[in-house]
Amino acid sequence: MSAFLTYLLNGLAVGSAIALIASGLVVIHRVTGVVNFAQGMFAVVAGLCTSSLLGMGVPHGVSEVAAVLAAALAGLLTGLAAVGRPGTTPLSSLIVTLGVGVLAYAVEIVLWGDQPRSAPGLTGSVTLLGAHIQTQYLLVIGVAAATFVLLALFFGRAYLGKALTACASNPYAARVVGIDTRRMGLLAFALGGLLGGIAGVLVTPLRPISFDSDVTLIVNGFAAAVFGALTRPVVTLVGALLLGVAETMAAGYGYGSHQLEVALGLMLVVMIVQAGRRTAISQEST
Amino acid sequence: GGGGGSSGGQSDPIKVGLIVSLTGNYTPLGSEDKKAVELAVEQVNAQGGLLGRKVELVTRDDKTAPDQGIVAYNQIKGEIDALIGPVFSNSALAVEPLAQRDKMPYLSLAPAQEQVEPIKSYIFVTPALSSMYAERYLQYIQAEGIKTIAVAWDSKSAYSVSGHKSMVALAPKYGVTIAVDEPYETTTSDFSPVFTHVRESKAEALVFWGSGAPGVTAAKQYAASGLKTPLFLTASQASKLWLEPMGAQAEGMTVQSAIGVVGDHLPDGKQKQVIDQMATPYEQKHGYPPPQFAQDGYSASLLLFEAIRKANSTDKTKIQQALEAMDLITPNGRFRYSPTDHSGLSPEFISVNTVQNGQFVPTPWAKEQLTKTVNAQG
Amino acid sequence: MLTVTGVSRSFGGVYAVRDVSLSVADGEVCGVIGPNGAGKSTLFNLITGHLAAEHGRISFLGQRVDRLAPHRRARLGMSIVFQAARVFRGMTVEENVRVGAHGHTRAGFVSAALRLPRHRADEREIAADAAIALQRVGLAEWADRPADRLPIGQQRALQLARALCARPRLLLLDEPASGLRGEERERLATLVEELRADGLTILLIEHDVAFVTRLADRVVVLDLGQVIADGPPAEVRADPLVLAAYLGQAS
Amino acid sequence: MIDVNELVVSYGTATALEHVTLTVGKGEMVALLGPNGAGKSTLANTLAGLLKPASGTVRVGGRLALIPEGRQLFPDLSVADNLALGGWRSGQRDPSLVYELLPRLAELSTRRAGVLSGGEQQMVAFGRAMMSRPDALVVDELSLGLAPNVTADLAAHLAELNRSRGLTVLLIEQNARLAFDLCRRAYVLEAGRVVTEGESAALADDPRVASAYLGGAIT
Amino acid sequence: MRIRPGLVAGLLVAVVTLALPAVLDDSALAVYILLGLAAMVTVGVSLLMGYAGQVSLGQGAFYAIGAYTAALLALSGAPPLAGLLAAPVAAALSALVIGVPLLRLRGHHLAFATLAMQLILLSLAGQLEFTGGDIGLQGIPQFSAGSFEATSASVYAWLTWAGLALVMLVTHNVITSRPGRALRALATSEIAAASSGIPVGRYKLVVFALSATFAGLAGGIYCFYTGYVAPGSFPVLISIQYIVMAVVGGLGTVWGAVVGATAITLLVQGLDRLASLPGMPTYAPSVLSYAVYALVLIGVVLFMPQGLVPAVSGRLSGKRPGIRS
Ligand SMILES: Nc1ncnc2c1ncn2[C@@H]1O[C@H](COP(=O)(O)OP(=O)(O)OP(=O)(O)O)[C@@H](O)[C@H]1O
Ligand SMILES: Nc1ncnc2c1ncn2[C@@H]1O[C@H](COP(=O)(O)OP(=O)(O)OP(=O)(O)O)[C@@H](O)[C@H]1O
Ligand SMILES: [Mg+2]
Ligand SMILES: [Mg+2]
Repeated sequence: MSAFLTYLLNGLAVGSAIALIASGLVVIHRVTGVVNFAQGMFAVVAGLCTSSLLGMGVPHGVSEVAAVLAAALAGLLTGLAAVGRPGTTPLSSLIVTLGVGVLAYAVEIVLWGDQPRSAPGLTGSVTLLGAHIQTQYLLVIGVAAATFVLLALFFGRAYLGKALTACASNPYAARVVGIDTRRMGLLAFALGGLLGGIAGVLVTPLRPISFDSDVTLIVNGFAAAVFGALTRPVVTLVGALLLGVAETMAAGYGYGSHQLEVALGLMLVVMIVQAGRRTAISQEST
Repeated sequence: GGGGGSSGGQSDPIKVGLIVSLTGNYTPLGSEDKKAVELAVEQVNAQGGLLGRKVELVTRDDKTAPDQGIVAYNQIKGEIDALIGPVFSNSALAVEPLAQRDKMPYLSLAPAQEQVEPIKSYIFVTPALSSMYAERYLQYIQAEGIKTIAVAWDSKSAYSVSGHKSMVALAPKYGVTIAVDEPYETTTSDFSPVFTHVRESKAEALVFWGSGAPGVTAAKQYAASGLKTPLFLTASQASKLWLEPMGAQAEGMTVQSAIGVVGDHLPDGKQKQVIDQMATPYEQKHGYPPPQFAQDGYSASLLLFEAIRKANSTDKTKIQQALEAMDLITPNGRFRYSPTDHSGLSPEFISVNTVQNGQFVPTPWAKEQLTKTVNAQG
Repeated sequence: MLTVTGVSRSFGGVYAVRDVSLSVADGEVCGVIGPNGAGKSTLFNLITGHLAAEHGRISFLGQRVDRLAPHRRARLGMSIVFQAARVFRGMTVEENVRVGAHGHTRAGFVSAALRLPRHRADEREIAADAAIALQRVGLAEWADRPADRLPIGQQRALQLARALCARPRLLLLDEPASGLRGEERERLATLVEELRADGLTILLIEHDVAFVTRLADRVVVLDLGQVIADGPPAEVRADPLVLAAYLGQAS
Repeated sequence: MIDVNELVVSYGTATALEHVTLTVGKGEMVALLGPNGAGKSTLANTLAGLLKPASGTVRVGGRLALIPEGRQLFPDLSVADNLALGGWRSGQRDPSLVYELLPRLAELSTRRAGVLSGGEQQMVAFGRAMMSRPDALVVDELSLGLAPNVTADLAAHLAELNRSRGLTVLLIEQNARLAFDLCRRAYVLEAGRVVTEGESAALADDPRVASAYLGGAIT
Repeated sequence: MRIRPGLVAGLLVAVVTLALPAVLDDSALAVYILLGLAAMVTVGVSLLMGYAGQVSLGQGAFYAIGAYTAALLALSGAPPLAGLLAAPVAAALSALVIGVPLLRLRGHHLAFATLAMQLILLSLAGQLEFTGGDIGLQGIPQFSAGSFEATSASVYAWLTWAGLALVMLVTHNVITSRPGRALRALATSEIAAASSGIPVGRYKLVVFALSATFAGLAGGIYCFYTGYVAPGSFPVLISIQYIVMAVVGGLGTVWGAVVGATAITLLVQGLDRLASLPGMPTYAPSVLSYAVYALVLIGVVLFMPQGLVPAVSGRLSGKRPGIRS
């Protein structure tokens, strides 16, 4: 029983980290319609920044905040390239974000080298009802929960959140009512960068980060975000937690070498079942 | 096609090919290899080169992809006299049949067992094979009086898969039982299932096979988990890449390494001298001690240079013959290639260390063993 | 020709179409009118199979079709012109119309890839059909334009041409005259009359009551998903229920 | 209020408007007629600043709202949100005035706009434009897809706003009779050029105009 | 059929491509072959994405299935020709089986599903005994047909480019016909397509299988050319690369796929040459190849959003894209 609880808690933590990566994807897609393949890069930039800043003796807190801001800046720059030019289609923008991700490799290697780096976080672990969980994990869960509550409120309730959503829902109509879709797109990218940065700062103490860690980060994040149709924060969170728990449960009950298959397979099955319920006409409504 | 120009005038440089991963997943490994081989070439040229000729390096990137390894090989095979080949096992395995067909002396930086099973006459391996690391750990475990162990291994890494396989095969020989046999994946970010299973078992030690990120992730989570069973890590963790992120949490953990990593702790002698010959300038140049991959690259260079010297020619067949008769001390230990042994090393050149004050320090048992080894080679 | 019996469909608990029955005779032009949101387009989607009915049955040409996929119903001879212009982007006007002929031709991937005689024969037939259809709706000189760049009015005409190219038995027109002006409307009305003369059965949704009155043999009025009147146009136009729910004092 | 002078607009190499000159005075209601493809929507989009003129000038005084062709709602947002976003420029967030005018929308307020019926969408598009409290309104098809009684209500509402608040209106409308009833003046656009302009009454008597726009089945 | 300048240009290109293997050296041939193989897969991606509107982020999986099929057959003693022919068939059959559940998904969901499919497939190949695990399959014999054995790279070059020509011809014939129009139609509106009598589900499945066939054929040739097949040969990034190639060349044109594959491959190889020149700083290879590659990619996509082929042919004929939609 305590083993089950351990897997469950740790799975939730893994899922929370995935959810944080996914949140940025969701924000950017929801506003611009672009799948941002540079999302993992934001986390990498933040992770590498914290590691450097902490290494230089900058205190905790300051380092992390600075790193997150650096990631937000990276987000803004990515946005400028991806949606800054009028008339760029979402598919073109997607390829541009791929390109930006690769360009970032070059910059990161010049600045930080090609070797992985890590950063200290919260140490030790706690025992809840006989289940062991790292303290840093609790932080990840807490931040993810707070982030998603805020996101859900922002997009569900706030006027600005709705205006942002409108931009991707119908860009032409957004311009008709006077929304500056380009500015909103940039805002979304900056926000995406910020969220990616938060993910990076929290994850770097758990696993070393190198310039190309973005690939592993984004695969899970993408899975969760797609689960939420790249627009729905809460469903994304559910997807991410499902993914995380499936992975630890698979390992816990003897399928350690099939974690990936089990977790991705589960996502696929759920998506396919859901798809069977939707009619084409409701998806194509104009 | 094919056929190479090993000819060329006596004053032309000797051309050594180097194919490593400079982009893609294996960049951190390939770039270390490249630095080390460049250092070795620099040193040999400073001493007047080989056979009175300069040595020139022709480097290509395999982009951590087998087909790009082939492209790279096809690009340079016409101009080079010998090749130091990919660190990415899959690239190495893709290039080796071509090198063998072209009779190209080939020193591999990849540790995959399959390269020497069966032996291909022109293909030689420089890193210690994972089976040797497995055997060395079992020797240590037996010496420590441990009877039951747990093994965790990365099911997505060829290195760790074959290390695990050897360990399972050799365990009975050393009177060791494997109580927990736990696969995980390279992308695994949470090891609590492994630790939970170990905690519930009678295992007296946890041997962890893996390289790169999982090595750090798992060791950190181990430190946080409060698990009492000692953690044994393999040689992939024996570098600053692992030490730095671990920080103080690494203290007291057991980590294997090639002999070169613990040069400071060796008695004076030929072995120590060779290690310093590389480690000192390398550290001066790059600011950190050479990691394992760098030592592989350097050892491969030394082996190749020695073979060319012995062959007294850049004739490929002669180089191959010289390699098969090789007996040379390198930072990786003493290589004795023979027609039936193209890996050349043996488990004696592997150290078992604990981390003390951020340093790898051989255990008393290892120190004793290594001293024996080193003294035996004079 | 078409019999709809007790068909219902709800969205999130609200019925868009509720227990609707109607039948259309061979060669008849049947108008469907009703307030916005009455369920007219939903009814068309139920008939053509883009939405599944929750209750009731639909028969077409004496065969039950309510379990058939939309493309099967299309192949039986139903063609629909949607309310929203759904033209195929990235294709020319002529190619759009050719797609309409899909149902009554057979050349598949293999014949196409190998350019077998079957492919050639089909293409000839399709080209001829498409040319006639384009001619009928007056789009002949637009044939080579990219379809998505057409002004809205032409896009609707294009949809009609595509539907005609399918050689339908039953044509469902959802507000075909919307966005058309006097002359253009007149041309459409004439076309519908011609089609009826050719023996085509037509179901016609339209808010232009005069247009419906002129063309329809019979008018069905929907309100809140239910049939509130069914009869000859003149009779329906005088129905007080219809006046209250739909026409207002305007007419 | 709306001043268009020698306007040229093109899509790539295809010119959609050629030297169009047109004015709508403050508080005036003017109709714009023309066959399919004449360039009416192009003009509307240019007035709203969504297309750039190739040459010529467009001047608009005050806030302009557009009811675009094809409704162009935010399909993933609720009706209420669609309306609220109409107030992006004006700062008005409360759609209750629109609900008063179009009670059907109040019933639908939580529904996703993308699943509404065609006429319901047109109502939202109208309401959304009204939310910006415009000084000038460009309507690209008012009656499109609307039931006769709804069309009549909206037309009356426009006339009322014009009278009470001096709302300026440029009306593109398929139903020429309705347009002439509502507007004092009208322009006729054909193939990107203004071919006729004048008082509605005079135009309605012009046999060419009458046959093209008033003829046929329209009551 | 009218004689069009495109046809003449096509013939010219065909002559040049066939002549090239005879004059290229081994190192250039290697690039030429891999380029042709990439183009072959990309034509399939372009057909699937550019015409039928279905995204696959897992096309590498079918490349792998083709390669493994041919390799396993050849290693088990079957004649290599049989292996080569079986490769596209196996890829197509797998696509049919996998496609039934997967193609119920649309858009990003489908993109993810195909990506996941490739990850799962690679993971299985890396663990199963008969696929050689992570190390893969070695010692695959040279390609041969009857008494003819392919010993030189130029034979593989001809094989590749003949395969590519076939793939392009089939694609061209399909898209300019009844089924092709149906595919292009369902890309815009499945509803309107179904209303025209198109069995949307079946057509999606067939085009998925067709694109897999192309990838499978490429995989078959690849396996004989390299003589070695492993999960590491088919990383997920390769699938993304195909999409990049298709987009850079121009979606929705058959030539776009080939031009895109050529442009990207030559760019990457050129940068590699440049970066590994002696005297470059240690980080030159990675930094230079990442940076320049990225900048060129971004530049092309931003300034020629329709892709190279449409941009060039559009410039020639003076057409330009519109503003709305
Ligand atoms: N997919 C859907 N989900 C939820 N509600 C829907 C959906 N489709 C239609 N509705 C609702 O069903 C009702 C009937 O819609 P329908 O489109 O059939 O009306 P209509 O009679 O065609 O109206 P109009 O004349 O305005 O086109 C409307 O209130 C509409 O909002
Ligand atoms: N995005 C576009 N790209 C290229 N040409 C276009 C585009 N949009 C419109 N056109 C062309 O511009 C011309 C004017 O079109 P516009 O939509 O303004 O006509 P309209 O008068 O509004 O017609 P309708 O009555 O059908 O709405 C037409 O010839 C049309 O083909
Ligand atoms: Mg309707
Ligand atoms: Mg218009």
